[in-house]
Amino acid sequence: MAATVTLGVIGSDAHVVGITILEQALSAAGFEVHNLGVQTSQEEFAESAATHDADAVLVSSLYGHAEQDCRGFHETLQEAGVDTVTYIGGNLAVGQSDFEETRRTFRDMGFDRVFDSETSPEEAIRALEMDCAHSERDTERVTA
Amino acid sequence: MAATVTLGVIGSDAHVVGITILEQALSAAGFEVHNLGVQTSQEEFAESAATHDADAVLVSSLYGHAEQDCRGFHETLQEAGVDTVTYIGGNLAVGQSDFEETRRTFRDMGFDRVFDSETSPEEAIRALEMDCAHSERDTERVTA
Amino acid sequence: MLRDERIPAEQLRRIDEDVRGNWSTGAAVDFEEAVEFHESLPASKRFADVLENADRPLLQPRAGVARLEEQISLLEHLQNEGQADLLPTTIDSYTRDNQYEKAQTGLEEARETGKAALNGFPAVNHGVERCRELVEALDAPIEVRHGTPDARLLAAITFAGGFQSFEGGPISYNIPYCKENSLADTIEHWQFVDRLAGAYTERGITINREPFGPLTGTLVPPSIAIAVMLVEGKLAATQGVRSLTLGYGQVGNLVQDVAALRALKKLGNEYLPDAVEVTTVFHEWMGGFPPDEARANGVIGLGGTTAAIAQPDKVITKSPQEFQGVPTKEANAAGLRTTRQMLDMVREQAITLEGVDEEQELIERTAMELVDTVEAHGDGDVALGVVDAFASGALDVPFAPSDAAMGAVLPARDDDGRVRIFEFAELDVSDDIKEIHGNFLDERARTEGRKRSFKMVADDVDAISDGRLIGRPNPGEGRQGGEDAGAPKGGESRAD
Amino acid sequence: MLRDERIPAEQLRRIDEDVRGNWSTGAAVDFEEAVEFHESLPASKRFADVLENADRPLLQPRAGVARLEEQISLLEHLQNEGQADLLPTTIDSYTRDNQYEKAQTGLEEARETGKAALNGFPAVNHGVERCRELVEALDAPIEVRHGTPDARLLAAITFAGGFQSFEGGPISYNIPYCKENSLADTIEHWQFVDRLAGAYTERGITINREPFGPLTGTLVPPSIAIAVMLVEGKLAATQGVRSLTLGYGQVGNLVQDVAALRALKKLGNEYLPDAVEVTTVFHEWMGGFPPDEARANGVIGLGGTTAAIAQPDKVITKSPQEFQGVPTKEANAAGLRTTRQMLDMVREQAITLEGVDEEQELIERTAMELVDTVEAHGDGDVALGVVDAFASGALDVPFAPSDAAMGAVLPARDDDGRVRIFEFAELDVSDDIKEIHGNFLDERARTEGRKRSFKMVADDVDAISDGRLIGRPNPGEGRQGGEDAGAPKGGESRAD
Repeated sequence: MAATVTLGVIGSDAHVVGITILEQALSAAGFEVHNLGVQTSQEEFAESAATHDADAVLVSSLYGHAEQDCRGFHETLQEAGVDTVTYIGGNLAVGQSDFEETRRTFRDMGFDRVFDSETSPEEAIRALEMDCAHSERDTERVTA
Repeated sequence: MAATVTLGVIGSDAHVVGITILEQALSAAGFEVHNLGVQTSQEEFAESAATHDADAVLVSSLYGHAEQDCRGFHETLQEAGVDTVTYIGGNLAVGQSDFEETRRTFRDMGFDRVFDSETSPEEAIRALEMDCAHSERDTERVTA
Repeated sequence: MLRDERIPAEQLRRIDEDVRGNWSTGAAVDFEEAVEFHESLPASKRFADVLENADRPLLQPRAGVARLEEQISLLEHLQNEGQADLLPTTIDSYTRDNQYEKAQTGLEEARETGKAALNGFPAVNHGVERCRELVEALDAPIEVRHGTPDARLLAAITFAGGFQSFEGGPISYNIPYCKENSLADTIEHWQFVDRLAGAYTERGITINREPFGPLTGTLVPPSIAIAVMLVEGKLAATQGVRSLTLGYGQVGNLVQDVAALRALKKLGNEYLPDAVEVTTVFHEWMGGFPPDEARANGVIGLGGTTAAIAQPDKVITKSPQEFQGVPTKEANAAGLRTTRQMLDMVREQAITLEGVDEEQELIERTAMELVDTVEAHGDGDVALGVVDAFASGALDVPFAPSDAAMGAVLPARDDDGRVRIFEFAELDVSDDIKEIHGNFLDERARTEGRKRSFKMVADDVDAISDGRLIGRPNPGEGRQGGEDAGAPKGGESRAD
Repeated sequence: MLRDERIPAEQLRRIDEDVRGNWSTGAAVDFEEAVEFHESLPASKRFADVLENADRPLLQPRAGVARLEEQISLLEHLQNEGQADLLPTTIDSYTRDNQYEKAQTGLEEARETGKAALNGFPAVNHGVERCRELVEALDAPIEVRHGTPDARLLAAITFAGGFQSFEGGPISYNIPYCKENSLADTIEHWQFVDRLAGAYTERGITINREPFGPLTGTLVPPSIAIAVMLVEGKLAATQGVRSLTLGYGQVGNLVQDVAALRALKKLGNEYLPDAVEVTTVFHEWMGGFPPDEARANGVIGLGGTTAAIAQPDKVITKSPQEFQGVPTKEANAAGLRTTRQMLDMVREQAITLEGVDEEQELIERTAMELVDTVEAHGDGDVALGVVDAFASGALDVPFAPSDAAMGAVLPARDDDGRVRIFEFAELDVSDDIKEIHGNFLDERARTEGRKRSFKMVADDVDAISDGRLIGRPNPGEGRQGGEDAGAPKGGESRAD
């Protein structure tokens, strides 16, 4: 069974190139992809993930306001009954701050993996394959 | 009668382009030109001017050491019996100092005219035509 | 109902009054009085005349700050130290979203604190009189540059304020700039803008209009960009616009860029009504810049070279600080001077590149197929055709954030670095054109020893900011690292 | 008596001992031990191998300071931050004049005060061991660049010191650099240098030799530069040099520069013995630079474009601070990166310029006529022929300060900006070539509505530093002034 991924650029951010390339890469790698595009609200992420029973939610942000846009993100997912793996990637902070610090911030907010803007689609795919295979196995075990 | 001009780059300076162009311009304007080329000593200027009975001596310097190279220049000319109009032009001081100050310095050293590196050959020719015509008239009057 | 037809006088008046009611400064707009103001301006500020009569490409930067005095001194710097031929006034983001109250707050904050609370000049909030102060303070003509899907009030105020050139259009300021605006709405809004420009034009005040050619700014195939320019030009001409500057964003391949600029000018003249004076504008590289001013100067230099060979009517310059966002005024002027030096050294050389004619032919044929599909989708009506062709993907723009476009077409460079179409999706071009593109991309795939894949697309998007043109899988033949290593990539850029 | 013949072993030894006695550090030179040192160096420091096996143009800056530690850190910066492929060590002026005592004073002063008391690295004073420390400290191969008419001791010490590339030659380091040295003397001195390089080469240590192509650096007609390169190459080959990098300085016209670099490579391969591996080096613009870093970046960008199209084996880069003299290490690295960016964006584009073949044919024909006249003047002996041809003006270099040359030939640009010969003086080329040049210059004169005159020459010398290529009488069609106004012109530049 192909894993299902919900994808989008959060907030008022209109950077579409990265997410387009990611969508192509995920589709080519066999994922079922729901790309919400740019300027996606927290609620839209939650609704799509719930509707399509997503295995992972991938959030992209490139304009530097990710922290603000993601406040309460995991609560919004929970309220919609979504409890998937969550990733975030991009230019997550304004300025050239230390990325390890940025990573901690977003891990503390509940994201399972945090990527910088240098991350290739392949790295994201490898991570998804690991995390989703794992969760699928879990699922299988539970339903077995 | 065509005025005679002695021309050269003083000191250890090897910048030849400006003086080559000046030589061409003076010849085209009808002057008799003796171009001593680069790296010309004070003595060589004096000797040439004396030998050819020059009406003017034009000194060029582009490497910034003109003041040093020209110390005692007019005494050297006098010793050789040369008492012509003298011009100096080029990059006469290292750095972006005020050109009026530089001009005063070289006027005080005895040069009749002082030009910056922006000066066109035409300006030098106009000045020469004025100064040499004048000195020729003087000569005529005296010999009359 | 949406049609490509001229807005009737009565309807124009009604919309105008309506629109001017959206913000207090709208009340000061008086068409007759504005015409008089324009007539009082010297010839040197008549944008269309200056542009259309130039004997060499004119240079124009981008620049906009919140306060009037600041904007004047910024433009003075670009005019005097940058030797810009044409000046810009870039509008802030709040105004682009028609959020005039937020713009007002930002403007007041900027006035109180002196800080940059807005990323551009809020011309609506400044109003007619202060726009005129700006126009009067500078020697060169000034264009309004923005990115506003609904620019009706902005146009009403800036036209009355003395500006004689206005960037944008219903496709080019919708598809690359926003997500949810419908094309039918933006076409109607821009019909008003163009009709207003037409009304001034009929009174002898030519308002130059400039569709935004670079679109998403990221590897847009020239044929797509040109098709959009032609269609937008047509919509504007219908409303009475008589001075159109069609745009094109550099892709970085000399032959393709020269061919595209020629195709743009040729098709513009052929496709648009004879009454329209067509000029072209070349945008220096709109994609991601290297995070290094020295390397950025190389990118700008290539823009200058291209402009010198292609000789567009206008060049929009970039600055060496492009990577970090808004440049200092010094860096902005430096970008102008680097471009000027290159342009003036190369433009008299009469350089002819082999292969331009073939590339131009391919671009023209593809662009006209796309224009034809638009007309077919609208049953001969371009306005209807645009909406429908975009909805179906028959016309599409790569990396388009807008829901009004499929955004499914994908570009990749071929082995010479020319931008080809890797994924046509529903793009309505003939099979032989698809085959040509496919063959070019196969050639590259063979050179690189890999299959054609979206990976090429991803690699190409980052290539120039990484220091090369083509996203080869093994760029590291040479020495790598150095100052750039570890710095963030500049792969994505914001349009305008 | 002077002949183009290999120096016999006995004579070589005698001169060598003699020359090494000129300064104390000469005593430490031991040929056998030096061969061993070279053998110990890794492949990445074998200059000829690295250059001859590169698959793209390699970049090299100019740089030299007095102290060893300073020179190491300067070169490390250019290697790491500038991503230079090949490194330089530029020698100071006192050493160029063989004034080792003055160089010693300068070096000691630099060591004591930390100030820049010398304008380069006094390699003779540093001696063999410290040269080796330098070679060992860097990863890339290093060339000795100087301007020394009598470079025998410098060669003996730097070859023993581990350097495997050495710029200069009897014509190219005499005619543009000094006034009174006789050509017969400099040929004899360089025969020694080349023979020494040959001796290392025979032991498996290839010493790369690089005649200085730009000559006076000011509008040198390509045919003249190429003729000098061929003749110097021939003299070096006779002494056993097997790796020759022939040089050419950018004139700024793309077609002519590409044609000249191709002609240089082709004639080099045809004229020089098969045993010689011929490579080419392209010098970015050696004339006056604009007094403005932004504009200088435009000039550097054009150099990068030219290199990308012509694909020489090596490029010597300029810095944006060229106008003010010696650049900071940061500016030097910036010039490298601007060139690199341009080169890597353009070199895969497979650009073909129309008209290159015709221009190349003209350059080749003229250059070979000049080589033929040299051989004729020497009755088949190139060494004798060089002296005589220069004395008579049959071979001549514009703006040559040396008394050994007539210096009467004058260049001017034609209507496309290509460098033509305005005044042939005694230059021995056939009438039909003179007519071709004359016609091109007449075409320009017609365009400018003035007679051909030396005024064109003067205007052309200043043109690039004034922001254009061709010295038109009315450059001010466009906006002028701004930051450049009032700043001194950079019309004249010093070679190397």
